[in-house]
Amino acid sequence: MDAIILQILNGLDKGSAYALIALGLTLIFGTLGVVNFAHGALFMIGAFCSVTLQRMLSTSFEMVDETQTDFLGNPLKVETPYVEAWFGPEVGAAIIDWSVPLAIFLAIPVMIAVGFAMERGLIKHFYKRPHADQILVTFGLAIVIGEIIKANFGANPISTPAPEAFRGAMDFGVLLGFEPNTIIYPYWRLVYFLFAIVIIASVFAFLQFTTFGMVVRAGMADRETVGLLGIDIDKRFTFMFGLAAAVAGLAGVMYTPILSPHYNIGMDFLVLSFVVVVVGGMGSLPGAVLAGFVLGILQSFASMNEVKAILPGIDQIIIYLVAIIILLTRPRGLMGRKGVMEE
Amino acid sequence: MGILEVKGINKRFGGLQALGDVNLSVAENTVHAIIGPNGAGKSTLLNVLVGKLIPDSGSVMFDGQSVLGRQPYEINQMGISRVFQTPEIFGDLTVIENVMIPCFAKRDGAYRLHAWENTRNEKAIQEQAEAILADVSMLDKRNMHAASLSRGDKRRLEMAMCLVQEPRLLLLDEPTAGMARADTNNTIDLLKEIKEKRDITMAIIEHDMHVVFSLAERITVLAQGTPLVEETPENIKGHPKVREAYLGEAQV
Amino acid sequence: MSKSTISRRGVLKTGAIAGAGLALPTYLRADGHTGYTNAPGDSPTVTIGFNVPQTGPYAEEGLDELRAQELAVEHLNGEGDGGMLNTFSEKNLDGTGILGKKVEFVTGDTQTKSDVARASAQSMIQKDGCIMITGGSSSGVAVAVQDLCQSSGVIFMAGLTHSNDTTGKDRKANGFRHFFNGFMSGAALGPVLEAEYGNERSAYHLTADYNWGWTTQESIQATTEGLGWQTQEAVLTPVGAGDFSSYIAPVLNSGADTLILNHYGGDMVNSLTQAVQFGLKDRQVNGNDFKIIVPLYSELMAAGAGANIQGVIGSMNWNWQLEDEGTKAFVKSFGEKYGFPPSGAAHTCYVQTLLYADAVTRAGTFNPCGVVEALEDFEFDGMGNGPTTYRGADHQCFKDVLVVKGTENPTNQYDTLEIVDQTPRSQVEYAPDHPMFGGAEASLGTCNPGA
Amino acid sequence: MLGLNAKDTSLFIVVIIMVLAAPILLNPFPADSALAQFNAGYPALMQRFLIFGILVVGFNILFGLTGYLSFGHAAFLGVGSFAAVWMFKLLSFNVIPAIILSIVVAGLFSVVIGYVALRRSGIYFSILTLAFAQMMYAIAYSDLVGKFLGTIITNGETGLQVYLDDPQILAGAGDPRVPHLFGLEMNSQTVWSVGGWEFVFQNGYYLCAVFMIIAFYMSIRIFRSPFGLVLRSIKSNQQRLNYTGVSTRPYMLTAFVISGMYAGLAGGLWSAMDPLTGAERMFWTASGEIVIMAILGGVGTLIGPILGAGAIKYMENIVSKINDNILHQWFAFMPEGIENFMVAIIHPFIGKGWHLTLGVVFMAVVIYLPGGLVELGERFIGLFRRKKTDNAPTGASTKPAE
Repeated sequence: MDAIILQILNGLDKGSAYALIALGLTLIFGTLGVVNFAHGALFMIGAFCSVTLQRMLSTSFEMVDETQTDFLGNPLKVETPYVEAWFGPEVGAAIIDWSVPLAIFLAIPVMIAVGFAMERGLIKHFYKRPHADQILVTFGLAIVIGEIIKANFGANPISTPAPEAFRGAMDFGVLLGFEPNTIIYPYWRLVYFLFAIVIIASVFAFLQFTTFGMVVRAGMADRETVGLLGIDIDKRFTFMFGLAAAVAGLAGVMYTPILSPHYNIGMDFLVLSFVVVVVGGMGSLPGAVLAGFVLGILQSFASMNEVKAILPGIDQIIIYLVAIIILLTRPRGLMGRKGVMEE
Repeated sequence: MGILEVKGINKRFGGLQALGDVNLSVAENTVHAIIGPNGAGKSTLLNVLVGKLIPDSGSVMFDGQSVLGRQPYEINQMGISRVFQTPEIFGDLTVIENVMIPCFAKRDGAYRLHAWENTRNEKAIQEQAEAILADVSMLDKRNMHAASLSRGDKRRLEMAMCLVQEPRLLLLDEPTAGMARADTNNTIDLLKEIKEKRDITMAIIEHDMHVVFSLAERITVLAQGTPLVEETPENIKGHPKVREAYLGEAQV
Repeated sequence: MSKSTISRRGVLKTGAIAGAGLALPTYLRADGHTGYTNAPGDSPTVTIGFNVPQTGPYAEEGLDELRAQELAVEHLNGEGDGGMLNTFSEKNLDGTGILGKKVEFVTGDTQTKSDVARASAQSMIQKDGCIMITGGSSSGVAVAVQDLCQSSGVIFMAGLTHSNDTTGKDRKANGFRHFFNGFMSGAALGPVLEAEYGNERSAYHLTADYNWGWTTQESIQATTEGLGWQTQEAVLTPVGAGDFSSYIAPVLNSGADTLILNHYGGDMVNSLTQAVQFGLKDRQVNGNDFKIIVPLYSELMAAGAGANIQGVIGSMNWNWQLEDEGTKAFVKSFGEKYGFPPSGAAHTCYVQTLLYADAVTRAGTFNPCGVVEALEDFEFDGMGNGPTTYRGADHQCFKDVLVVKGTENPTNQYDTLEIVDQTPRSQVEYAPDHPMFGGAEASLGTCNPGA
Repeated sequence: MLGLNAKDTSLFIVVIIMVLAAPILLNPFPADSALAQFNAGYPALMQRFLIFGILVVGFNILFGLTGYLSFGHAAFLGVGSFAAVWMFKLLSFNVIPAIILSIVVAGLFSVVIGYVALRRSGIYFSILTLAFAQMMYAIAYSDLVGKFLGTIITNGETGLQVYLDDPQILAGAGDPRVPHLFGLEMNSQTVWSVGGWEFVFQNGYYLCAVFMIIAFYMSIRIFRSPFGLVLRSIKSNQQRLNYTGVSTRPYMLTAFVISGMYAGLAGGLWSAMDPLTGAERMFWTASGEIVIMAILGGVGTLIGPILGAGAIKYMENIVSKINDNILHQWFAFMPEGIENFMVAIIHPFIGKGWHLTLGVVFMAVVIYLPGGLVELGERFIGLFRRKKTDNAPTGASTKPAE
């Protein structure tokens, strides 16, 4: 029982990342009708916002300390971050320590700007072109973004720890009446899960309760009719692209303590997130979220030793297996509307 | 006994009765129009005839064989061709290639792995295709890209693609929808010409009364999913039931 | 052609050679008359190939290997301070290249993909005329390139490759490995684990699901079971899984008190980071403090995992903090040239290049069969690992193995690992026909000089 | 000739000449000149030009004609390679049974996968093929089937290779220990030296050349056949085709299987040239590379796939080797400041940065040049011709032929 609860928790956490990426992907597909293979790259840009902020905050000046020597026997150059010099060592260290959550404030403007630039500069020329062309050009873009990241940050994973306060794990089992120490769950993963819920809820609330959101939803349902009403739907859709980019980016920012970012995580997440979108149903926002969590949990269960004992290697292929089964038996996905993308 | 016999077709979508007990008989070598106001079930009926929809009950017999449960390509192979509301052609291919494909389909059936022959060496098919293009006066455009044709020419091309298969029944789904008057008249002339040149049965689903009365020999009026009357055009014009249910309402 | 602005010099040269070519005789040659592949003949230079990952997940390691290899070439050609040439027990290399021929090199990118690595090595052999290939940062690539060098008739001096298979069931006469292997890791860790953690432990393995992971787990498991430890469970994890939480969570209540991560590179960084997040390091099980072990460490992984490696034990081939003369000389040349200490991957590639040069010199020929003979059962010292033997039976180097631990209180950014112990060579030796190394069937074959 | 019209015949002859004379054409620079690094005429690379050429020519029959974008085509390449190496292990190093089996096995796999994946179209088809390929990759990479059966099938990440103790039941005592065609060793070669030039003629390359020529000829035949016409009409308007009496699915499946068998042939040849095969050539990015090759060369054209495969493999093997030292040599004639500036500008795009070049070029092609290199060539020729006609005072009709 405790093992199952643990795996559900793990699945929810993995699922939050999938759901956030798939949510953005679906927003883009639903509003703009564009299949964005560069969405994983947006997640990665978000993750590297964390790295960038961490580096910015750690920017240091050098002082030669004659009393110590470096590895070659020369006097040691001691590096002191500017923030520690300005705010005192303790406050400065705390600021650096909190660089991942702080990176949210960097990521939001950066991601919206990236989203705008992508939509205005590239995607808008592809609205009328076939889905295959959209896949191809965004696939090319994903390669380019990955390479730029690599040129600047190298190929190695970069350690971006969570703030000290969240580094431990909590005894989740006690809350449910288990023995102490049976269900341990890292604080940061709980933070991530709650963060994902907040973001998902905000996106839905935004679409549900603002006029802007209503227009966008109407546009998703029937673009032409809304266009006939004299509403400039294009401008709003550009903004939606920025929003989708920001959602993916925030998912990336907060995921860095769980997964040290490197230049290829965009591609790693890309295939997965597409599977999630397809399983959820192309163009269905609740479907994307549901499928994200369902696949996360399924993947966690498939990794259990008891399951792997019966079907070795099932954890490696479960996602694809589910995608194939869903596509064949229910092509519109869990919650997709009939007819979308069925061609 | 008509070539197409529709008996007791019912089709529901959720709570909506789209077709209710539809009976229809299309006699060979006639032009039979099916008219009715919007939402009368015309498109649903057409989709049943071409195999896209399966009715809840009833039967559709074409020349003594049931078409229900068959794929569109099988129904075509039985001898039913279809013209769409907006012309459906192969935009990326040339005009002559557009017409050759139905020729191959007619000759080779639904599938044949003829991957080794050269299309250019298929003289018989070429001649057939050229002949039909000449019939619709498009021979001079034979090497044009189909996508670059005018809308009227696209319609002609689509007709040619259907006619070249020498179908025993040609289904036309609002062939003049959205057309300017001049184009509509051209289409009517084209259809008349076709009718004069060959023995063919046509079933036209149409909104435009001008087209219907110019072409049809028999007319079935559909309202709320049920056939109201079936008559000759002359009798339809003055028919009180039709006036009440359809013409009066539509102010035509 | 004459309008080309790419390189005037090149054009001039091309023109001159083209002119000369008209006067030269034309001849056809089938291979088989030169004695061996890419024989340098009377050319004043000899070319070797540095085939390392420059893109892909191990690019950083590859680039560090490349730095060390370039340094080795400098030293062979008599530039720089000579590095380990001064501490090497053999004194045949005098800075005049190899056998009087200046050493030139070409580089290639393996992308850590066997197919690409083989394509790159083929280009080095067929196009650039390389006589030896060295480098690489994964066992799959090492096995693939070694096989290629065997069939092409050149020498392969493996870079970082830790799988038993490289000198086990996939051993080849033309291939040599200086780096240690999974079995040696296990054997070296044994005494330290016993001393630090006792004999009553229960281990839980997470193993990357590919050949290196399998052989490493097998080796470590044999060692720990030899100590009396139980093996609670051994779970295979997909390579590049990213989130290992669903594999780590079951460890919590499995009753195991030791987690062994048979992961490398990004997988290790992620699984270790996540294991620490799950509080494993702070746990108490069966009255023991929970411990994590990483069989194979590298400096770059240590940097990626940050503070999470503190106190975590693992093994290494070599570390720049060693105190012997060879290490000091190498760290000095490397550090002065590049500004930071070399990694273990860099060290093994540097040493391999020098060892090759020395073997050629002793053999008096570049002929691979001569080199193989010179390297087999060759004993040397002064290369940072103490007295070392290249065993003739499987072309594996035998030397002391380092056991290291993540530094608890790092003093600078390179101070990530500290040396716990140096397990003597006698402890890590095994028979060439050991079952983990392909058993009796494993065979080097015969050396292939190619053409 | 051979059932081709004049235009296709001349294209075919050009391809034959290019393929047969490649060892000379691709080595335009003398072996010890500064430009020799741009030579691509060494056997390993030329083999790959042809192997990937065959692969992409086959992929083009699927994607180019029908428009169905498979993102998992590399799986068939991998399956073919594994089949061939197994033939080497079990029978002998003779390449003929190996290549035959790799075509057959890849064909069987594509029948099964195609049958399932073709139940959907558009992006769903792409995702289905991607999912299948990734599953096959995972199975091969960790040798899940082998583990299940308690034996070795793919030998995991290290790759499958031939060992001295493999059965090789058909191998004679005197047979070469490398892949051979009835005793003719694939890797033996003849070097022709003319002045500073060295041209290498290798047996293996010419085996690939024969298959390339056959594969290309078959591709022309398919393109020009009624079957090819139907495939093109699937891309154009599947609905119309259905109502024209054509059952699209068997046509699609045939195209899928043909293109899978091309991939199997490529895989078999690859193993015949280089008898060690691993799972990584099945990874989805490898499939993406096939797509890139097809697009770059000109999708739906006859010659495009060969050009695309050649361009990518050239970049991968030649451009990736240009490093900063070489750049400095090129710009050595400039003042030092400008030299360093030029090197700094070009640096990110060459050597280890060649993937960036690839991404940028690929995007540019998708955006500006949907017809790829073939379209570029046509435009170039068109430009040339128009200038000519503009100059011509008679002003003959400039209306294009089609």
